[in-house]
Formats: sequence, structure tokens, C-alpha cells
Amino acid sequence: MWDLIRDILSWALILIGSAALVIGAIGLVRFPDFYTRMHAAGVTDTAGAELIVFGLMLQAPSWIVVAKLAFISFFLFLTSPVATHAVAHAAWVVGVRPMLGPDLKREGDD
Amino acid sequence: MDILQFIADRYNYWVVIVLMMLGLYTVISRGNLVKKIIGLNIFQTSVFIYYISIGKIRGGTAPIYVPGDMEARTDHGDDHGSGHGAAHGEDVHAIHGEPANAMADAVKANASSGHETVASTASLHAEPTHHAGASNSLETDIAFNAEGSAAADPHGASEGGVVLGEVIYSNPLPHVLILTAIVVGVATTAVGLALAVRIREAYGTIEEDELEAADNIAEFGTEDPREAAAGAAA
Amino acid sequence: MENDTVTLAEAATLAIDLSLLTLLFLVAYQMLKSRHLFAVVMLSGIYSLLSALFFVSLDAVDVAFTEAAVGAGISTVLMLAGMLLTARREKPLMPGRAPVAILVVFLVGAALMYATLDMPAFGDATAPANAYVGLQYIERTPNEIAVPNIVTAVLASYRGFDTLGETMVIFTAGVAVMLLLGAGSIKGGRQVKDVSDDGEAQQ
Amino acid sequence: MSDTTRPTDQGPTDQGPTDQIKTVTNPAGMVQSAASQEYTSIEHLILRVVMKVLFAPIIVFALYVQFHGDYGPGGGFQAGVIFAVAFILHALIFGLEATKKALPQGWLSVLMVVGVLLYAGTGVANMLLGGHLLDYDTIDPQSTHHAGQHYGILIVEFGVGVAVASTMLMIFYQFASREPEISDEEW
Repeated sequence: MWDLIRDILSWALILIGSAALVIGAIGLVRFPDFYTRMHAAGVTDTAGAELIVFGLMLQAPSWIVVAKLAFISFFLFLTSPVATHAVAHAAWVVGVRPMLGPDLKREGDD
Repeated sequence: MDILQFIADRYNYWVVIVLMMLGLYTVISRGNLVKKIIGLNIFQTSVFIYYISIGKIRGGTAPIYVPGDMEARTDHGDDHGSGHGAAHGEDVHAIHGEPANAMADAVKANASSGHETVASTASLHAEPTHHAGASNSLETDIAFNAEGSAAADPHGASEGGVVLGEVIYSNPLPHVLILTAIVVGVATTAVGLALAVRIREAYGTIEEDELEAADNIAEFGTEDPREAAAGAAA
Repeated sequence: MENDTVTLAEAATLAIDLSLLTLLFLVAYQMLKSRHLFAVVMLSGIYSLLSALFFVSLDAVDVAFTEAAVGAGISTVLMLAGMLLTARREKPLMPGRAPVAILVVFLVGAALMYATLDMPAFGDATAPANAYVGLQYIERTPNEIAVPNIVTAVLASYRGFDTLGETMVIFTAGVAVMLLLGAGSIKGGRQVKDVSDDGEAQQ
Repeated sequence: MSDTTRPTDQGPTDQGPTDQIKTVTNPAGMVQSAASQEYTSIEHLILRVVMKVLFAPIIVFALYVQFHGDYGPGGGFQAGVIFAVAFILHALIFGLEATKKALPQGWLSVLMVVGVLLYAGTGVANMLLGGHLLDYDTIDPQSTHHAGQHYGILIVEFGVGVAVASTMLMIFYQFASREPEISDEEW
């Protein structure tokens, strides 16, 4: 019984995580400018990876594996948004400005 | 269907060769020294993948003994059942005690295996099962303790779905070679980059043709040395 | 598929392998095409991580670990530094270079492709590379080294002399970089001016 | 601006834009180029905070990889690289000078030698104990569980780790302490 619930839960988490990553990838291709793309990649990357790690945690054979996965999820949670921030900030400093208003509909920036 | 099998058996090598061609093309055609080094890295990684592909064994696992398996494979681990120790220890002992014999066997087997590989390739279209058959006979002789003996093995107790002493591991040797090669590769890449940096500081460019032109100007006073030679002759 | 049983797991592995190899090819192609060296360096980091993933698929966890740490960690940073000190952009390809390169590359590639026809099948346990030395290491390590990680046992003990040589190579590479860039100062050399006279002469 | 990578320009900048490259002692500034000066005090705030959280775990992980290499994936090569990466990250965020204060370059050149000598010395010690070069069983001949092999592998892997970490860091220091001659407009 517990096994069944665990399987369903972990598969649900893994599938949702994968779906998030796929959606992020689509957003990366489809969005018009740098910042919206960064948004798509950054948000779904963190969420998707975290969800997959949680799903794997439910499948782990032993507690030590759960602990390792918990560490991985902690570091992912810490580093992934920071990486997104660093890239976005670097772009801002270099002079890339987000598209605003009606510009957002066009392909290609500036 | 055997064509499909043939492709499935070798697609790895082909992709690796294509990657290698990309790397080689980058090295030859690009004039920029940094780009050349990057091309060399592509080439290098393809060689790494090639080595690791060779070491992969179907159905195998990473070459780290699963818990309990190492003890099951030792001679002196008598606490794991003497029956297994005898059956398995004999095998290891033969190799262990008489290396000359083992070597002779290995050479013999090597010759036959080479022969069979050629034969199987030649007759692949005619007889698709031949290769598998040849593999099986060799496998039972030397590669593994026969799967059949697992049933007779008193130690056939399985832990977590694996039969201890019978786990298949991928070949660790390519892993060792490539592991060191990766670190050495990055160290030598650093030397290459350092050279490129010094060249940039001395010449102001890292494009090959410009370097050559600069050398020619320094030596002959013109970009084309043949002109200078012709001028000197005239 | 009559005789060999292709399980679901094997099919999944095949699919993963093929997609990883396709990605590797695409990244390598883009590295060849792009003239923006910053992008090329970043792509080389991606290339390393992809190949690390592929190494995991091939059971080489130690190699994957090394490739991920080196490729994403050290190699990219060094290339970035090297690029910053040299050039940001590559000049366009010289006309006349490409045909010779393509000819050479295709000759080499064709020869190697021809050679793979005689290669043992992928994953073949009885291939000469796998049946003898490698198997010996697996069989003997429990009795002679008693270390669970066979790669470590082979690396540090069986082939310890080899690894000593590799360490020496790394050491030598470090010394070479020190000599090339450090300009003899243990405090760290600043920019060297010794070549500026030559530079003037060339102009 | 005499220094460009244009094909027409052959010479390097000798006494070129010295005022331009005055602040490039910070590699973070190098990587995220064209950072205006007024930003630098708060610019890397998030990165600095996260770096402070991450630095110790990375070192601990390196040590885990170093000494757990017998039982799982890992070993001296990987541990050395991870150790070096921790300090490279430090240098990228806090600046090379700060990292050089924490881990002086002189130590590194000593550590490079120490790592290699640790490895080679283990081999020579085995010879002195009556075995072959790198025959670790001579360390503890009586052991039935090959304790000598364990000790030998640990020492040797530690030597590899020290050598790799210090060499990689040394290479990084050498590259990072050089000043780029290229103007930022080239981007």
C-alpha cells in the first residue's frame, strides 16, 4: 500500500518536474528578449530540478541516499537562482535593457 | 533486422568518429589559436568517449563492488560459505598461481576470438546468430563463471536482487586511463593557452596567417617572402 | 529481435544515449561554427557536461565525475581567462583553407569508419579489450587490494607507476605555465613589457 | 586606443591605455567586464553571501571525495579539482588579491612539489621496506585484509590530490594575475 502511494507520488513529482523543464525549454526558444528568456529558464530550471530530486528521494533505497539527495536539492536551491541572478545582472551591467510595452511583441531586440 | 543490430552495435563508434572529424576540422581549418585548442579539446573528448565505449559491457554496472560482492569474491572470505569458496577460488587460483599458464590460455583465446570476430563480421548477413553463439561459448569459458553454475552454487543467495559473486562490472581499465587523461588534458590545455597568451603579447594577434605575415615582415621586410627573394635576385 | 531480448530498460538506455550523442554533435557543430569565442568557451563547458552525462550512461562514474568537475569547473575558467588575454572574436575563415581540411578530415573519417566494421560489438563482454586484463582486475581486486572501488584500486595500486607519471605530467604542466606567464616572480608577475620593442619594430 | 585585434594592427600596446586597465586586479571585474566603478561595493552582494555559505561545503565535499575514493567514485584527481574550484570561485567573487591572502602563491609552489614527492616518496619507502616500487603491501605485511594497500592508496591519493589542487590553482593564479590588453569595446 505504502509502496503504491510512494510510487504514484514519486512518479507524479518526476513527471511534473520534467514537464516544467520542457516548458522552460520551450519558453527559452519562444520568448522575445533576454530577460524573459532568463525568466523562463531560471524559474523552471530550479523548480523542475527540485521536483525531480524530490521524486527520486521517494524512490531512494536507503536513508543515506535520501540525505545525499537532500544535500543536492539544498545546493540546487541555493545555486540555481543565484546563477540566474548573476547572468541577468551581468547583462544589465553590460547594457542590455528589457523590452517594455509594445516592443515586447517584436522579434529581436533594440 | 541484422542490419539494425549491426547499427545498434556500432552507432556509438560512428558518432565518436563524427565528433573527432569535427574536432580535427576545427584544428586544421581555423586560424585562431584559441579555437584550435578548443578543437583539440573536442577531438580529445571524442577519444575519451571512444575508450569508455569500448569498456562498456552490456548488462554491466559501474566498476564498484556492490555491497557484499567483494567479500563473496575473495578466497579467504570463508565466512561466506565454503562451497562457493571452493568453486570460485579454484578459478582465481589457477590464474593466481600459474601466470604463465593463464597467459598462454589468454593468448590462445585471443587468437581464437580474433578469428571469430572476423568470421562473424564476414558472415554477419548470412548468419545473424553466429556472433551471439561465438560470444556465448567464449563467455562461459573465460569471461564469467557460467551463469548455469550460479544455480549449483551454494552461495547463490541473492541480496537485493543481485547474485553476489556473479555481478557483471564494466571494464575498469579504460576508466582509469581516461580519468587521468582528463586531468592531464586540462593541464596541457593550460600550457597551450599560456603559449597563446604569450604569442598574443608578442605579436598582438593569435591568427595564424597574421603571425606568419608578421614573421615575414620582420625577416624580409615584406609580407610575401617570395617577392623579397625575387627582388633580391633581380 | 528474434534471439536477443531487448528489454524496456535497454531501449530507454538506447534512447538516452542517442539523444545525448545528438546533443554532443550539435554542440560541437555550433562550437565549430561560432566565431564569438566567449560563446565557444561556454559551449565547451556544455560539451563537457554532456559528455559527463554520457559517461554515466556508460557506467564510468569516476570518469563522469572527473569530466564534470574538470570540464565545468577548471577548463571553462581557464579557457575564459585565456580568451580574455588573447582575443574575443575569431577572424573569418580564410578562403582556400576549407577544401584541404575537408579532404583530410573525410579521408581520416572514412578510414576510421571502415575500421569500425571489424570492431567488436558495443557492450560485448568477450571483446579482447574486456575479456583479459580488465576482467583480471575485477577478479583479483578482492583478493589482492580489497578496495571496493576497482577504479581506485587499479589507479593507485596496479597502475600506480602510470599514475605517478601522470602526476608528474600535471606538475610539469604547472611549472611550464609558471615559466610562461609568471615571469620568474613567486609573487606573481604583472604584465611583461619585454616584447614591446619587437612589436614596434614590426610596425 | 592603439590596441585592437583588427588584422591591420600588428603591434601590441606598450604604453597604451594604462589608465584603462588600472582596476583589473579583480578577476570578477574581468569576467563581468565593463562594470562601472560605483557598482562594485554592492554589486556582488548576493554572490558574496552565497559564496560564504558555499565555500565550506565545497571544501568538505572535496575532502569527502578525497578520502572516500576507496568506497565510491572519487579520488585524488577529482578531489584536487574540486578543492581548486572552491578557491577559484572565491577568487572570482572576492578578487584575486583576497584569495592570495588566504592561500599565498608561494605555498602553492611548495604544495605542488609536496604532492608529487608524497607520491614518489611512498614508492621509495616501499622499496626501502624491501618491496618493489609502490608495492604497498610492505607497509603492513602481516595484515590479512591488505591494510597496507589501504594505507598506501590513501597516501598516494592524497599526494595526487595535493598536487592536482595546487597545480590547478597555480595555473589559475598565473592566468588571472595577468592583465588583459584588449579593450572592453571589443566585446
